[in-house]
Amino acid sequence: MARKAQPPRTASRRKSTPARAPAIDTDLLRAVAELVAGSDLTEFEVEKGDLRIRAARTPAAAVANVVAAPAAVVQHLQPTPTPKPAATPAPALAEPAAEFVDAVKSPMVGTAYLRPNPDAKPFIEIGARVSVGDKLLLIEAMKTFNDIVAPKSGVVTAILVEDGQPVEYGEPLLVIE
Amino acid sequence: MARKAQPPRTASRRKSTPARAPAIDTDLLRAVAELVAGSDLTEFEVEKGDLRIRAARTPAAAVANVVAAPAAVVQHLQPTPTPKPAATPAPALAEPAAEFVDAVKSPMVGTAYLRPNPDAKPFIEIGARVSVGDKLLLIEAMKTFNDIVAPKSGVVTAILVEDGQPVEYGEPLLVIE
Amino acid sequence: MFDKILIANRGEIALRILRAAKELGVATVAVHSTADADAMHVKLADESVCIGPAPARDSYLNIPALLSACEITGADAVHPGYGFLSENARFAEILEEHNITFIGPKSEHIRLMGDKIEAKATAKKLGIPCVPGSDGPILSEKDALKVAEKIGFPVLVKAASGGGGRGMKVARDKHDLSIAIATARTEAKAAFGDDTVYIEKFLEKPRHIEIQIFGDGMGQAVHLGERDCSLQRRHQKVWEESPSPALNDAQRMEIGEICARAMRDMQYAGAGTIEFLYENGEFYFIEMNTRIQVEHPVTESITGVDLVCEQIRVAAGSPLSLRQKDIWFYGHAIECRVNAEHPVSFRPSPGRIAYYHPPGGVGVRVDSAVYQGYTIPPNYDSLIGKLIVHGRNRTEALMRLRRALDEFIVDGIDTTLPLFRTLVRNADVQNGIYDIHWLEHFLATGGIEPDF
Amino acid sequence: MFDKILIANRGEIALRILRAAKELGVATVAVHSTADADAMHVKLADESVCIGPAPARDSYLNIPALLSACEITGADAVHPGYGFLSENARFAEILEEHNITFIGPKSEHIRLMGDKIEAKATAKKLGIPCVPGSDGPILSEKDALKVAEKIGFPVLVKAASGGGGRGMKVARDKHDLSIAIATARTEAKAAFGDDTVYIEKFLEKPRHIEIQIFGDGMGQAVHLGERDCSLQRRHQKVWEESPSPALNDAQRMEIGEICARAMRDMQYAGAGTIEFLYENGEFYFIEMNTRIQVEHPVTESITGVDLVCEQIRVAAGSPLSLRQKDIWFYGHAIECRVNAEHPVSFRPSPGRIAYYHPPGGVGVRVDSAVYQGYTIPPNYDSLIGKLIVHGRNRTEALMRLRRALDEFIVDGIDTTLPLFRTLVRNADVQNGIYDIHWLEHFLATGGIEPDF
Repeated sequence: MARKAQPPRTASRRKSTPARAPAIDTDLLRAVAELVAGSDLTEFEVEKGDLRIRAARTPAAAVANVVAAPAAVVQHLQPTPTPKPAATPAPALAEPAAEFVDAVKSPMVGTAYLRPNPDAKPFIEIGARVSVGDKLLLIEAMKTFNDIVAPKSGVVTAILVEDGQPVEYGEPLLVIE
Repeated sequence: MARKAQPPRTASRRKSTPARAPAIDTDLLRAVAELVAGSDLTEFEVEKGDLRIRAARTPAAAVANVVAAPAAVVQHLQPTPTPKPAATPAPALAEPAAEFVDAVKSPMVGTAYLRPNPDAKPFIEIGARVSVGDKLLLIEAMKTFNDIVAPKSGVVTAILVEDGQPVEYGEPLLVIE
Repeated sequence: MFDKILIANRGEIALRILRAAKELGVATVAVHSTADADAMHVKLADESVCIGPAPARDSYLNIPALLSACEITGADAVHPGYGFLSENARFAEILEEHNITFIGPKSEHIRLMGDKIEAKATAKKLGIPCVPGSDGPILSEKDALKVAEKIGFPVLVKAASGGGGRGMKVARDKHDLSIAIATARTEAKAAFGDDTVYIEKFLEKPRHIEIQIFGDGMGQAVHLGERDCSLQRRHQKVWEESPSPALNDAQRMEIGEICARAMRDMQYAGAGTIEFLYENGEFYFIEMNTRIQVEHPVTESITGVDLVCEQIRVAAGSPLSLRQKDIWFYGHAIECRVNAEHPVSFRPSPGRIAYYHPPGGVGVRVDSAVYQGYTIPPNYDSLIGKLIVHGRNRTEALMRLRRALDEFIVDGIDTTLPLFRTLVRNADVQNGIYDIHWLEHFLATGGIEPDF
Repeated sequence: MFDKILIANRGEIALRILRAAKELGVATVAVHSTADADAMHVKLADESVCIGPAPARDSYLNIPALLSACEITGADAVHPGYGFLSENARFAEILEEHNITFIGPKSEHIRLMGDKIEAKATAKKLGIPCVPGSDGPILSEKDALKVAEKIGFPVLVKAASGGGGRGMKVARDKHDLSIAIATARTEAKAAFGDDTVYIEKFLEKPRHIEIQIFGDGMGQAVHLGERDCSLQRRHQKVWEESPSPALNDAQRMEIGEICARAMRDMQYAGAGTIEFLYENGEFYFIEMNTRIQVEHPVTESITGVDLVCEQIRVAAGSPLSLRQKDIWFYGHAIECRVNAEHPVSFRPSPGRIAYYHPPGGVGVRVDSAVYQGYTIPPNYDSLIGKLIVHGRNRTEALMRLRRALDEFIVDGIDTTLPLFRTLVRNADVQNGIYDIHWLEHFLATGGIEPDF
């Protein structure tokens, strides 16, 4: 396994999602996506313990100013991995989220919900066209549900959180293009 | 004063000559000489406490494979400087002696003498022509005077130690070209 | 014991708390602002949550965000460290309402000691020696003069809500007094929204000596000796040591026992520090801090007690792990607070640490959350690490400090290391002859070489 | 006190000596081979002298070069560290002839304890418990059998000049015995040029327990408790701790006092270690090391005594700074020897350290001469640092060790950190149930994850 000189190897221990839920480590996902999107790879696979991530893409022709096709990401995750010592080098991927500069970001810490209630349909789906002010999802914080609305009009090209997923401040939620 | 990231700043505290003699720090001299010789500088000056070093050179024309004119080095040194804490950044100059690959080096730790006895003339002087086996200087170690002889024939172009100067193993003594 | 502790702080104290939790086998949650995403404790924690943008009021002081972070991670306890919300009674109460343990004293004690006048009245009632002065707020100038004449000039006019030296004025005679009261009121109103002031005897050349106490909340309490924090710059402690060069064993045990008894009476829970001015053999209560202090490692070094572990244990309902008779004081410890500041101008120096090499070896402890390549953000205080040395006696500790300071390398930014290299070689410091004004006077004479 | 100490060693012990000298205010001379020009102690020393090329026999073992270095620098004392010339009686004598103090015991004591048979005879005479066996060299097979039958099989045939496990053979019965003697003689002849062998009782599952002693050379001597160094690989200590999980206070004080008394009788000077095998409540003398040991920080941690400073003080003619009644043992300390080796294959891994971050915080000491960017030369041993933790009890020390190991980062080379991360989580280690064979058996089962 490649060593990374810095930041300290212990960085690998970071996980931003709580241990009690079999949640998706979105940082890692994003990092893998970025890795593949920014490369010549057509396929990429990471496996560690219970976790396996595979990313694949159709190579775009090498034309200047053409946006690369978004990378498709598949993730399998079993319930909470056993804690490992800090120094265990997990897949070491630095600087996540940098590529989602245009994403709608969470204005608070809380739990994201994609539906008004568990039985209802999601507010939005990928491909949906939204207008400024449209309700996109809810974030629950301190027993209060806060509406997250569209800051611009466009098409939803990616939803980066799952229903019921805990989110940090500044965490990318979805992309409107 | 410029900081150097590594090796630790404390490196500056190293002095290879003993504190009891007002000896010349030849490492420093050489380093300054090298700095100037390998640069576009025509003049360079270092001052720290009692020590002042000034080096100047006549710029050689920029012709490939022409050896730069040797840098002239002047040094003034008062008796032993007061010990300073390790972190005091003295003129920080790395990797001395690397340029004297062809110099005659000391095969042992000891004290170098340029004359057979204090009243005699030196064995050699700059510009002297020497043959293989000619006596160049003496190194006293454990009360024994060891002859240092010329490993090749040529002209002595530099004498890098003073009479009575302590020398380390591998320290350049003089240059025969 | 708790399952998971959320660390509601940043910097070296966040790492300190993380280390204690790890040593107790408790899982940790680091919360951080966007400016602290690369912090060492964030990297080392079991989980981390970004709680807001760089300004502290939107992140480290943001109670709803902290509660949400507890909620999404399932943390069952919060350690507030020092500063930020560590002495916010409301925060402690809100956590309690959410069934999350606040690792600290009862909220009523935080509130009580947070009010300077209430705190002094309580201290007095508990038998802790106080600076003579008005027993409460000064209501009129006449009233003020009566008090001042009784305790004798010079006197100090202080804002009830003040702190950090603001809202404090010295009056040397009757004439000064009315000006001092008016100025203090104006300053206090502007800074704290409260113009209540009171009067105290002014001490000319006191030392700052504080007593570390620890209570179980059920009537057991011990003291862990004193710390001498007289070397201060702008009311900020710079160098702390224990034992104080000014006290003998009898004095130490006497004031210590007074404090411990007071804490027993209060049924105080957790770590606390009772701060005194000390002059001519007398102690004068200043305030009580109801939290862990920056300088706690000094006490840990001479007692062998891990104060942060003890805070966690007591908050989890365990009894104190020690009785007064088991606490001894061995040797001498000194702490230097190394700041990312220019050593002469004290201008903050945030930025990237190009090379970092902490000292090691016998008797040397470094509490620092920085590492090579880390960028110190400009948003918070400038403390980058604490160097703590321990020796068998004060001389050994001083010599050890000197050699450790000479090994310590932090390149790429300015630090106050040259200040400490100067102080450790100063005769007054070596002789322990200093008061709370000494350092300011010394700095005014300009004896620090920035590259030392 | 000395004016200037020349440090005749390299690596972490050279830095350890330098630190002690600095704390005593004594100037230092670092000597080094060409391979060690960038060593940390060379950078930190007041003066440095290159004494020869990389091979140790031409530099660190080169007595004329060391003497010349003393001469040109004016050093008036030499600290030999451990290894190299530290137990070379001739070197001590030569220094004495040149009016340079050897910081160590009298040369006659070095010589006495350097000969295994002489050492054992002396120990016996001084009342130190020894392994039953032949009282001297075995002269014939018949002689050998008589001894073996008296002490009972199994027995161990050992070369008088042996060391590091070479020239040692176990005989489980009469038949084995003659083979063992012949093999040991052949090996010893080849390795040490001396085929003298002797016989001892073979212990099946002993622990390695050693007593740290200190004498003033004039009949005063103290002991500083024991170290349990049973966790060994190929006769190299890997993990050392004090107190031993196997001893109680009465046993500790009894064996300690036996050793201290012996040293008083010998008029031993300086630091020394008396090594024992320990089985079924009995101690059996192995050898005495007449120098500072790698694992001395364990003793420093629980006693608060700086052993290297004490060596220098005593060599300079000062009396011991402590009496037996002033020495107490507080808490528990553990040392891990971190090597630049692959944690599974133990293949040495010299090279450049790309990132280095030592652990910090309460109760953690790191003795290491490496730094980020340093290149470990391939010419010497692979020890790159010692991590020593101290806690109020063994559990606290183990938890602290675990958290410190998890913080320790050495990138760019292989290290044995993963081995220690595994050991600290092992139930036998946690319970203190191990003997000198435990680690070899454990390693044979292949439980180490190289990336742990």
